Amino acid sequence: MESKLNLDFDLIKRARGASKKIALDVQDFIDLHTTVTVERTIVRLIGIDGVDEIDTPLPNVVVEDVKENGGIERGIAFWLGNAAVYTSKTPQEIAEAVASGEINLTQIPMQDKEAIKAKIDEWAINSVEKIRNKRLERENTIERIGEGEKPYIYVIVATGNVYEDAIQAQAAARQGADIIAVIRSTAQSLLDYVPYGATTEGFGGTYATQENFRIVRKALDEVGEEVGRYIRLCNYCSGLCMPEIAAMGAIERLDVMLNDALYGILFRDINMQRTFIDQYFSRVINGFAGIIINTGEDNYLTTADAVEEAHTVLASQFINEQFALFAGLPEEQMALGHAFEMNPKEENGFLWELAQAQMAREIFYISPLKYMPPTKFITGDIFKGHVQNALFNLISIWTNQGIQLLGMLTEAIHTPHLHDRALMIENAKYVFNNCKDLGDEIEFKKDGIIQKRAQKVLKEATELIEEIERNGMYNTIEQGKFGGVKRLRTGGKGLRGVIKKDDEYYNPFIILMLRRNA
Amino acid sequence: MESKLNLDFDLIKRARGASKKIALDVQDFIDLHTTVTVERTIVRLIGIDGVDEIDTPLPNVVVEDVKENGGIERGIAFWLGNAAVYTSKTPQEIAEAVASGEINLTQIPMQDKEAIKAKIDEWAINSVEKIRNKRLERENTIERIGEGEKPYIYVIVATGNVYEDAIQAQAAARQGADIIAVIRSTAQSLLDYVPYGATTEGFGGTYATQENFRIVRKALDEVGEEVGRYIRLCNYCSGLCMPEIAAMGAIERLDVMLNDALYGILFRDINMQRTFIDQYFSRVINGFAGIIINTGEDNYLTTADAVEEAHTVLASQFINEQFALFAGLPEEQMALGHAFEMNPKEENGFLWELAQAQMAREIFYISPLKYMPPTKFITGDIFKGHVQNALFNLISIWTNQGIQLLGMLTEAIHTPHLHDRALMIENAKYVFNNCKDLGDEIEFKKDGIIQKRAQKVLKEATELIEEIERNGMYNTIEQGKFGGVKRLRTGGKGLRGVIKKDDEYYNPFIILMLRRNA
Amino acid sequence: MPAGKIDYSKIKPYGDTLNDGMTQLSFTLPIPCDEKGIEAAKQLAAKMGFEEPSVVHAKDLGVGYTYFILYGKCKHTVNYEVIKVVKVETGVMSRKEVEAYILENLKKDIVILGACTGSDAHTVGIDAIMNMKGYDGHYGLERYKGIDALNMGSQVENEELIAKAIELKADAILVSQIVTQKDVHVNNLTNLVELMEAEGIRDDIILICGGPRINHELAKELGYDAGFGPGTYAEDVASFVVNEMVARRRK
Amino acid sequence: MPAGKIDYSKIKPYGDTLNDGMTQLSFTLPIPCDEKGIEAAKQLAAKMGFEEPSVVHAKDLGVGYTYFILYGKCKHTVNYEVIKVVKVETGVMSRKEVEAYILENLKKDIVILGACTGSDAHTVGIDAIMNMKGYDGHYGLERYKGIDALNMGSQVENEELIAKAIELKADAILVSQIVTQKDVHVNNLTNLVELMEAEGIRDDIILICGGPRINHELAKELGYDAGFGPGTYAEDVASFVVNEMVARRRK
Ligand code: B12
Ligand code: B12
Ligand SMILES: Cc1ncc(COP(=O)(O)O)c(C=O)c1O
Ligand SMILES: Cc1ncc(COP(=O)(O)O)c(C=O)c1O
Repeated sequence: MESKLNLDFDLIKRARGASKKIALDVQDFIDLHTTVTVERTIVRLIGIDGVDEIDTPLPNVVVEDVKENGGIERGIAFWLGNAAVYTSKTPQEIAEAVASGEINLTQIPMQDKEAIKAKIDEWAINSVEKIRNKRLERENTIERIGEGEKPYIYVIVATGNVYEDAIQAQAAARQGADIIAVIRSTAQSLLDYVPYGATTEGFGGTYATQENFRIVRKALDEVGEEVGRYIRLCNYCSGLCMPEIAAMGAIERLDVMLNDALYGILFRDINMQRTFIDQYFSRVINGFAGIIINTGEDNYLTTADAVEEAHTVLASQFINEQFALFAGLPEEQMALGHAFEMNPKEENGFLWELAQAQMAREIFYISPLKYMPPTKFITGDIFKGHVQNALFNLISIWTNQGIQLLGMLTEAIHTPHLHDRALMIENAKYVFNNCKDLGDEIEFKKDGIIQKRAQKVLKEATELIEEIERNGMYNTIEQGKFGGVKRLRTGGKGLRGVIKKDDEYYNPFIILMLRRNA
Repeated sequence: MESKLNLDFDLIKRARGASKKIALDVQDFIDLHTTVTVERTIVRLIGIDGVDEIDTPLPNVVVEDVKENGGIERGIAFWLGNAAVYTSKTPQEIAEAVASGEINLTQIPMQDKEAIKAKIDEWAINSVEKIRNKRLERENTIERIGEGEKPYIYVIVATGNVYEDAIQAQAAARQGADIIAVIRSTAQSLLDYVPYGATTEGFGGTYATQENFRIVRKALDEVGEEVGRYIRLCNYCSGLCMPEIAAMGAIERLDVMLNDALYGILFRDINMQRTFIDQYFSRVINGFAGIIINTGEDNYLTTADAVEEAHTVLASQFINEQFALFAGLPEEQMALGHAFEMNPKEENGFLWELAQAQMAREIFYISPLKYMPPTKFITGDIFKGHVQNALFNLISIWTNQGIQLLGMLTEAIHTPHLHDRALMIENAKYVFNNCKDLGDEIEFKKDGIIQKRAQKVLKEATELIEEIERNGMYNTIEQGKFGGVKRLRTGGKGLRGVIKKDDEYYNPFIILMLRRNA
Repeated sequence: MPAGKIDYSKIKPYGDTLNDGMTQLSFTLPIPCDEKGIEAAKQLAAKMGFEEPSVVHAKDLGVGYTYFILYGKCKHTVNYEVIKVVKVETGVMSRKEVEAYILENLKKDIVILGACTGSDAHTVGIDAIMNMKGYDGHYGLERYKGIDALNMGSQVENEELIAKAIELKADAILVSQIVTQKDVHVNNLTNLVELMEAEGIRDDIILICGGPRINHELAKELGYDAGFGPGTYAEDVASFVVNEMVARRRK
Repeated sequence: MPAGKIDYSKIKPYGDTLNDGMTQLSFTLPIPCDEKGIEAAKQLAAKMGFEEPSVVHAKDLGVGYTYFILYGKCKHTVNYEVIKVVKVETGVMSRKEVEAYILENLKKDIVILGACTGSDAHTVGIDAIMNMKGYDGHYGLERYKGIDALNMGSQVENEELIAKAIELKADAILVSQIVTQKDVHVNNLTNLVELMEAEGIRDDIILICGGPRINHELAKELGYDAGFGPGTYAEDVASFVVNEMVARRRK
């Protein structure tokens, strides 16, 4: 592909190289550790679900049992395998027995190691096979009924009530949406467990639970058949239960997941060690399940200035790309985030946004980039907001973005109402169709404002990445380079859930999933 | 200037050449005729104003008097001059005497021809000098306080009450408008006289009267000083009183006039012979007074299809340009009309609109093109309408249009409310500033959709013009080539007001005004 | 619908939860843009019956007046169950069906006269109904076999229209009114009925009006036989006319 | 104003003529998109007090519900003359003036603690008030000489905040609440007051809240000393705090 922006491909190469080293550095740390949620994820994948009588999810019960008794360093799989060999119970039965106090996992007599491993692998292969079938189910459905054109139209529902969400999600699909994200209830990301069952009360969103996933998935499958387009379901796999939600999503055939450690670190004050470890496993799962991940770089511009800090977005995308590659997640599933967040008062701001969107497109030319709408400078003036969103939509079709998260005219007021989505979908569809082939038609003046802007951002990003390479990822975050937010390596939530693996630690899923054709 | 559209300059030359012949053909006819309103215009310019006791304007009284008594072929100036030499009265006194029945102009004994001519020329020079001063007043004010940047933001007020209009006009100027058009009351164009005095009751607009012009002019001068921008006032000089309104506007320092015979023919069913004659004199006056004229080609697309009939707009612009040049109206004052009127459902419609706007810009590179908003496809969905207008604004700044008539989100509902204008000005200002230098930055792909569209429209327009050259203007209109509307040469309103001049006919203003430095 | 059962006797606006009442509104008040102005806007919304009215945007309009955008929760409800709408009840036939119906039931060509009356110059609407080429892929009345359609165009005076109707022995008159400011359309339409009554021809002719602000109910009130709004096609009108003619003959 | 005199005891919306009442509104009703639905929308608008309600747009939302855009003429009026707004009455000093005022009148450094509480993670607002760099060219409290400002950031539990206030002997607490769904801000703010009262420290500390849906009136109702909405700068808050401290000392 020829660069319309006259970008320096050597710089891009340098940035990628340095990013790889940065990610590798963190990956070395990751490989030595596990976390409580990683272990709970294994529990879930092995087939344990449900809650105890005081509503604690069984995966938490099981992992806590081992953790309290000092065995978690070996990995939960080992203990479950051991119990299974000894008791011949199914995983679910074992978990229920733990919950009722009947069994104490670390107290069970040690069984033959080979037998334990065989048991674990049997479960794991079974589980992985199920997920693979889900993936095939998706691919076959798309093959059969088709899907929307790119940019996919992505909207959110956020009623707090999963049944109301399901209806609104169907309505949105009929209105023209391709991806429906069910926003989570405020602060679910800070919970160190995943709520259970269908829920009808949330604040600014609906709890991510496996049952809720199922309910909305079903609603979207139905409406997809009706409208003749596969409708993708999206949720959030960030926060303290990152990999568990990935597993739940893989099982329930979600299609898209917000999945980014940096978001949690900066905007939810989650401990960085914890979330990097969690992210790795969650991305392995997402990658294998064919789920597209959305990264959260767009959020930086809600706290930092979009004109001045554009290069931090690009730098973070480069690094996120490498993290994802390590987790076996292909570029096709990497919806790297960026955003249209400049002050609308900026003279020629549109040119700069255009430059940056085109730049992201050219640098990550396989990724279905996730383009985020103006939010910070949307005000109560819904009419102005509608125009801001129109320009945003225009850039998206012009620069061939993959996923268009629609901006809402009521962004400054409330989570979207039913008709807000309809108005915004109408806005996007109009612009996309009316300007369909603009990107093909237009060239940028050599060394003009647009080319120079992109070149400048790329240069600054490369410099920042090389600086991070020198200083390390942790120090960089401690210095507040991303989003202007400073976080300490040992600060934030969830550090206590980080566990150093012992020599015999075993997580069967990583290898199975990385070996994609298992 | 280099063409971004790769337009064929030979075609443009051919189109201009043929248009000149078409206009010349009509001009030959014009030169042999006058009309009742042309004569009334002379009466007004000579200094007669007011109404008789039954509210008939004195210019009508005077011209009727001569017409009924069979002397109008010689031109009203002659009879007034004759009366003045004989009675030593001022023109106003003579008119009042006619109104009271005291004088019958054609009955006054013939005076010395030289003396009559001298009297007429004295009046005319005096009058022309006054208009020239008005023009200088405008130029000086702009020099002193400045003016808005192009595209000028043009909005309409249409309350029906001139005092309410004045307030709304001031509000619009403060909101950021550069040109305020006071829409006329429905069907004023069909009146064969100009109402008198300040008016407070109109339908869908306010009567164009000299007093109303004065009231709004004053309000805009005040607000112009306040906001530090000269605010232009616009009205309509079309219909059965075209040249009279031009004269009134010249005297009251209006700055912009809608002025187009074809509009009246097609959309008001005004007789074509009549209005071509009227148009000529009105353009002579507008040209001399430094008034920018707006032509009405945009209207074609309200009855004809914007995709299929785009070339008729261009053809008409070419012809209108030649008519204007014959009347001594320089290109700087020719705001040729075109419009953004394609169905928003059109795939790539934006590209075609863009192509056409750029094409108009390149062909009429001196003209401050008047770009008209979407109207036909604006619905009651005000939110969608706001986005349609945003795309329209974008093309305007991109292709460097001169005058941007803002589209209204409530176009399908009512004439603009106070806040409708504010919302649309906000829309335009945002887009203009945010996309300021887009035009400079962007090139179009060689032989792409955009270039080809423009080339096609130019080619079709040239062919149409050459066809008109062969068939003549009148036949072309009779065939319904413009706006899909057919009008007969002897049909429509006002034919009775056309008068063949006799050999001694004299209109002192044409020569004085054409000789610009008189 | 699992998310709550709709009580059709008490319908309320819906934002994202049944009966939350969420409504958006905007208006200008002739008062300054400040805290007091915002309070006035809220009080006005409260009078309209909005709970928790919230001014989300206030903008000075440059003349001491202020534009407000508000959201609020509507307290009122509407009983949907008892709503009756006055609408054209005859079904719509296709052009071919209309043509066959005329041949079979009326056994003569019918004459339909159309015009955009008064000072109104908006012909696109009446053209859409009458002209050969029609509108949106639906042919106009001129194309119908068995219908003699004459479109008089724009700015036709009521007197002129009546004279023509008498001259041609029109079976139906179609009047288009687009401009509605100061209710000019109502006055103009009423005036036509009065003139026709004065001429004694009102009952002999099917009288129909149309335009973007016209509906059947309004038309009936004004003394017309039918009224048609936005999105009307020739076949809607033709179907009504031929059905009505047959119905009248039967009487 | 020649176009009509405004009667401030009876303020009405203005479209293009004084007192024309013109208002735009939009809402969704859980009913189908047809003539009957349009009629229901009009009836609802009539209940709100709109004359001549006109549905200019109706759109099916894909779930059997319909979105309506309407215009109507509002019948209600508001008496502007008697409107009183509860607002922060102390004037606003510049940063320099505040600094001088502290030096002169308080003669000690004052301690201000800020946080975005509960599950709310929106720090931009409280940062705008407190952080060194401030907002929109207005420096934040951290930059003020004589003010010891500590911004605890986001998601701070009320208990945590109170503990810190006691530890630092805070003179004022600033609470930011951005998320307002299901009135979570009201609950959260109320809870803080209750906890402070339980601890017996409510009267010792100036308690202030802020956010896009906060205003002084609401804050007072909830038991706060002041409340600040959109567009607040550090100096607004600082001025209030120092004035209030001096006023309390005088008591
Ligand atoms: C095109 C247009 C023009 C063209 C008209 C060209 C022409 N020959 O028709 C031109 C440029 C000349 C024009 C001029 C003016 N216009 Co104009 N115009 C419009 C516009 C953009 C579109 C109207 C249209 O063609 N719609 C498409 C047709 C197909 O729809 P329709 O008319 O509703 O018809 C359908 C139905 O209503 C129905 N129907 C209609 N008539 C009939 C009759 C019968 C018997 C039946 C059965 C059905 C039927 O069937 C049709 C097909 O479904 C509207 C704005 C808008 N977007 O609606 C303004 C608008 C109608 N115009 C307006 C005004 C004020 C004017 C002027 C008076 C302004 C002025 N003061 O100078 C002038 C003067 C004209 C005059 N005296 O009438 C206002 C009217 C405001 C109001 N509510 O009163 C509007 C709404 C714009 C605005 N916001 O100000 N206009
Ligand atoms: C930026 C942003 C975010 C960022 C926040 C980053 C950060 N560290 O702050 C991120 C991306 C993390 C985010 C996340 C979410 N957000 Co958010 N977000 C916004 C956004 C776009 C802008 C807010 C902002 O920064 N405004 C700029 C500041 C300067 O204005 P301000 O906060 O009003 O502050 C001023 C005044 O109010 C006042 N002030 C504020 N606080 C205080 C305190 C005191 C003491 C004083 C004196 C004054 C004062 O002074 C300030 C300066 O003048 C708004 C939409 C919008 N355009 O408003 C949505 C918005 C606030 N978010 C919303 C939601 C729902 C969320 C989520 C909960 C969604 C979810 N379910 O996942 C999440 C989770 C966060 C959480 N639990 O709180 C909703 C809230 C809806 C509602 N009314 O309840 C909004 C309105 C968007 C929407 N339409 O849905 N968000
Ligand atoms: C990557 C990522 N994860 C998660 C979230 C939201 O997460 P939470 O549920 O923590 O609010 C966002 C918000 O935009 C995000 O960008
Ligand atoms: C050239 C021209 N003249 C006049 C008018 C309006 O004239 P009237 O007053 O006849 O409606 C228009 C309307 O757009 C126009 O384009």
